[in-house]
Amino acid sequence: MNWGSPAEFFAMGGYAQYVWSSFGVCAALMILEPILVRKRQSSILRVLRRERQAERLDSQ
Amino acid sequence: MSAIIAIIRRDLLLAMRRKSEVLTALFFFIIVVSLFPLGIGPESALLRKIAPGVIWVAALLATMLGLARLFAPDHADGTLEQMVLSPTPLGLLVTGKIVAHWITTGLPLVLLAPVLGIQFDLDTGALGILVLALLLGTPLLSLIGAIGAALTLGVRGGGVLLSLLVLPLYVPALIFGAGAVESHISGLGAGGHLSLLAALLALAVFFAPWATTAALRIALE
Amino acid sequence: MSAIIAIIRRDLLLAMRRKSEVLTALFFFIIVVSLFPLGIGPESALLRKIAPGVIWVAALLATMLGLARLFAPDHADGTLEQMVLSPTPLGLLVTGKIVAHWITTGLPLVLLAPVLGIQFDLDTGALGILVLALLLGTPLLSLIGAIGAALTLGVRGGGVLLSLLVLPLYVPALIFGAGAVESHISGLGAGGHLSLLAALLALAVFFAPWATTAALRIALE
Amino acid sequence: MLTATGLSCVRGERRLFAGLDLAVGPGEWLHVQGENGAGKTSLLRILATLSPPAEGEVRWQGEPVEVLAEDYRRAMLFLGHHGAVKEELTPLENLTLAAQLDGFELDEATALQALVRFGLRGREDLAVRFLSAGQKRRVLLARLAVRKAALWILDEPFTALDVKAVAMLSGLIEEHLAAGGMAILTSHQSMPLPNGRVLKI
Amino acid sequence: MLTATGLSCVRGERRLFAGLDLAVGPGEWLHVQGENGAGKTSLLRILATLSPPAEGEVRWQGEPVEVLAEDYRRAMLFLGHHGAVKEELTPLENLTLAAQLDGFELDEATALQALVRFGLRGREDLAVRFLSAGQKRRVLLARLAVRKAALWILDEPFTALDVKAVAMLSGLIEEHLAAGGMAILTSHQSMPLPNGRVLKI
Amino acid sequence: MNNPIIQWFKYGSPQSFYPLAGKMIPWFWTLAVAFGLAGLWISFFVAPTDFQQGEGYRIIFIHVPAAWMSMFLYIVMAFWAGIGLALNTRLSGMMAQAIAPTGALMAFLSLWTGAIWGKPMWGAWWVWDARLTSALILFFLYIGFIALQAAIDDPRRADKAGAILALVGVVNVPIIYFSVKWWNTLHQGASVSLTRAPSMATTMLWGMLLMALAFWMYSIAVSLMRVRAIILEREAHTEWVKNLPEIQGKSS
Ligand code: HEM
Ligand SMILES: Nc1ncnc2c1ncn2[C@@H]1O[C@H](COP(=O)(O)OP(=O)(O)OP(=O)(O)O)[C@@H](O)[C@H]1O
Ligand SMILES: Nc1ncnc2c1ncn2[C@@H]1O[C@H](COP(=O)(O)OP(=O)(O)OP(=O)(O)O)[C@@H](O)[C@H]1O
Ligand SMILES: [Mg+2]
Ligand SMILES: [Mg+2]
Repeated sequence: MNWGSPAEFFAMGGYAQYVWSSFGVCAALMILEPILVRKRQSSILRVLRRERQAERLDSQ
Repeated sequence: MSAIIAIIRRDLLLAMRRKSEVLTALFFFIIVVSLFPLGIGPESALLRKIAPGVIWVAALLATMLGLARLFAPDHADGTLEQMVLSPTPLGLLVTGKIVAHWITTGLPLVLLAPVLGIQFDLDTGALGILVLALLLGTPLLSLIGAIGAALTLGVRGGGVLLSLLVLPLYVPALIFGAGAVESHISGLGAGGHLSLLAALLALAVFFAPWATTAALRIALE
Repeated sequence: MSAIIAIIRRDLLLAMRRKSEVLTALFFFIIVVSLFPLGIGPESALLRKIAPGVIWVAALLATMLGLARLFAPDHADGTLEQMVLSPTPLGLLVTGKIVAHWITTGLPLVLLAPVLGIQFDLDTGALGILVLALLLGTPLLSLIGAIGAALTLGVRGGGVLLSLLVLPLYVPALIFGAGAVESHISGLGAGGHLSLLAALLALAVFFAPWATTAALRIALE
Repeated sequence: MLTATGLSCVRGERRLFAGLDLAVGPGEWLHVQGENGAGKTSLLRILATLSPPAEGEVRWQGEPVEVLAEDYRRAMLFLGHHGAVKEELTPLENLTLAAQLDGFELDEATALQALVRFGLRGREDLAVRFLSAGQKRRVLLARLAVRKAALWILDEPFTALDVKAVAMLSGLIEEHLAAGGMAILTSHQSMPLPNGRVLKI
Repeated sequence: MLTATGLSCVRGERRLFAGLDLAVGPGEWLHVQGENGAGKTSLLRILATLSPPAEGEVRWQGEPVEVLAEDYRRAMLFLGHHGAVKEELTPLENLTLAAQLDGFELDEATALQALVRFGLRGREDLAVRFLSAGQKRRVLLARLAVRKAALWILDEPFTALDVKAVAMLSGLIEEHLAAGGMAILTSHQSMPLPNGRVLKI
Repeated sequence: MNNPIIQWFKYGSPQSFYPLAGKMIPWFWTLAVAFGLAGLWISFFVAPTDFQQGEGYRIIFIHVPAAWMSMFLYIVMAFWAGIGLALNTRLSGMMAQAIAPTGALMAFLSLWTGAIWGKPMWGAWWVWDARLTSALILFFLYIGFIALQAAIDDPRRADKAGAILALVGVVNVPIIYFSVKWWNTLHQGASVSLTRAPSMATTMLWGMLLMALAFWMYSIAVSLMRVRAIILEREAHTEWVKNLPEIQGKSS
């Protein structure tokens, strides 16, 4: 174990801004990407469901 | 006034439709800037020295490439004829189109320039001056470019002729723009260069839309 | 074979008719090269150092500007359809068009380069290498560029998208081309760079017409 | 009332027509006829102030059109060989934007109605690029239904249209004339409309 | 003999036609009819191998056209909505170069004769850019007179032509059919030619 | 048509792949998270401080996996594109299209983390080093591919044009890589050179490998999710899509 305390951990031996901005951006983008893909999926699903409903209403 | 806004909205809508056009102008800027180190070599002292010049030349070329499409599509499909025939004064419509052109090509360049400056190892102060100079310079490029675009409209080989006409006119913007950053780096202060740039911009704002309108009328005759 | 010659003759005839197009590509080359001293400043030691890089980047941009018009006019007026339908294999016609493109844009650049090199104070040996490198490099640029031109045919925002696709592929040509002159100047000899350039050219001669033809067929589908 | 006196038109070394007089009053229309290359398009462009005549004068309500400028342009609608439609935009957007350029707001309902009238139902939201030759033409013509103008100048409006569309356009022109409008058309086919006069070039 | 079986065409999400069969033999011609946007141009492009059908097959003399490739292209001449003429070149140059692309040499006398036949006397050396809409079209059609092909596929060949030119083109097609040629045309007007069949889409 | 390989690809039709991908996605997510947590634990708590670079070197644990993935994904993308072009299968084009944005993301991450690492190590955000330059060009190639496909409306045409570009790119990536390397090493006096990490301790190697696995699983999971969305968009009007349970409204 390299770290004496959480503060020391977050300080990263003086390299905090570099280490955390790399890891931070990496994590942010890797969380953002699946969310965006999900949104794309659900929006197309929504359109398809609406069309389906309209079709049903039409045929009634 | 509402006609100006309508035409800006229309051009932005068209730009959104052809999203790739705006984005690729940006990437063109990035790529051209990145090509120079490849041609010249990786020594960072040398690169820092040529950085402002390279970024300005690239901005100039990126603006210029988009110019050909400022009036040409409207000309080709007859919309321009309809604009001339429209009751709204042509000058207003033209101003709107120039503003839209700046928003879609000039502004993104300004926002991106600092990133490229970092690649050439410029410091924060120099980056600030670079952005300021581009903020004054890119509208100037759009305004001057519009005259050239109108003059070469429907002319054979228009695209390249356009650059021939416009590039010499861009020289003052280039000299003062790149000069501002250089003289800041060499400790002389950028004030003089920037105010000259601002004066040129003011001149162009009054003069360019008029000249463009006249040129368009000639092109359509 | 006679079809290749016919299409080269046709494209040269068209180029003669639109004389301004060929000339302005040349002037574009000259102007871009001349902009640099304006953007960077007049120190001749610095200029000599960046000369090969700047000339090559300018050659690259000048070639690229003409690319958009390699297939687009033929596409717009339906001639390309007729070419696909012609009994002559499309690959031959495409090769002919690429050759014509090189004759009208690449060759003039090669001939003009020494003059510009003198402006940057290069010596005779370096000028010779510069011309040799361009002689090998410009056909490569035309060949690679043709692929990009075919891929972006009829696509929205084609012109700038084209440069986005093509410029990264131009990087090896740029590096070896500018590198040849630089390593000659620094006394290392240009042989290695030049033979790599020749190898790339040989590769492209076999590969590019095929890829271009495939892309054209897709564009017309 | 549009009148033109002593018009002549020169292209290159060739004089296409000379000493041409014409007049169109409310409710009347003029059918400009002539062989290919006779100068019909050239004449229409002169009347629309898109190019100046070599000699002669065009007057609108008695005033020269150069003097009237905007007032004449507001009263006139010119549709030429060219599409004047944006291939990237949908028919609906094309129509709305054309209206804005002409200085008026077009609400969506009216625009939709005009498009449906021109048989473009189901294509309102498809980029014009995908439309067939005749459908492109219909998008252009839909402007006739939404913009008010006293004088219509139409260059071969029936090109590429099918039989139904031709009938519909004729109907539209007839309405326009009945409401006191004027029209100047070219077409290589004969048109069964009332109050027409033929001008042979 | 051109035969097509079970052709269908899909554009975007829309099925334009399906299960379409057609056959054209020597001396026969087919008039493809349909509303604007019905899919006539799309069908002609499929028959000319410019785009592949979604389903079905096109055969020439019993062989699939993809297999024949060049042999089919040599036997076929397609003229579409587009000009396929270079605006910068003169009619004469356009004609000669088109011939070279098709792989044969055209001597000047024959080319001139074809142009004169299409009423372009005096315009041989004027850049096409300056010609009127109908004259441009005539330059394109002059190819029909110089290139031998067994099958003509013409998309709205009569657009922009005046009465005289229409008669002349009809005459040309009639000659072609009489000599055992085949033709597939679209047009919104009716055409008085013998041996015709109508295909409604 | 009786070729067994073609049969196999026909079986891999969008219709049968869509539910299959749906089932696989949770597994890959689980694996990605598991490897990721293990990798992060090693990178922050097990791996020792580097005696030269201090704690700053820990960026390596995302930098190198991102760089590897950016190159690997390009090859995978080109592979699918080439299959699509050769065998004319619908799914392959969609796969290529689904991989591209993730590949671009990885290329961006390697650039970003590398640039940030460069500041403390070399004193500059960016130097024109061979590896950096070719990574940048790879990023441009991704962007070009995405832009080209976005600019073409007809999806089938977009697939084919993209495939040609990807294949041309695959031929060029090694050429570009070596040319840049040559350019850089032939040139005397690059003021900074990449300080090679000292021979890596085994723990560091383990950390990197675990992180690389995590990135790999992540890429697969996201690409599968995206390909599902693309399938729905492109096949929106086919019967099988209309009959999907999630559209029939049974599941929602
Ligand atoms: C923007 C800057 C950077 C970029 C684009 C970049 C790109 C890359 C690429 C593409 C690789 C994989 C190469 C391969 O496996 O052959 C890599 C690996 C690596 N990079 Fe970077 N890098 C950057 C900055 C840095 C910095 C600043 C350091 C350390 C001081 C560094 C250290 C490493 C190490 C240790 C490896 C793995 C070594 C190996 O696999 O041989 N990188 N980088
Ligand atoms: N520079 C020039 N030199 C000689 N003749 C010219 C020149 N420019 C145009 N022309 C001629 O002027 C005429 C232009 O005619 P215009 O386009 O007005 O014809 P149109 O009546 O509309 O014909 P169409 O029915 O074919 O549309 C053509 O005959 C053309 O050949
Ligand atoms: N992406 C798309 N989505 C939906 N419909 C499309 C798409 N692309 C084309 N279409 C439709 O396909 C049809 C194309 O028809 P085509 O050009 O073959 O018509 P045509 O019969 O030649 O008509 P015209 O008489 O007007 O020339 C049009 O109805 C058009 O709206
Ligand atoms: Mg006309
Ligand atoms: Mg049609």
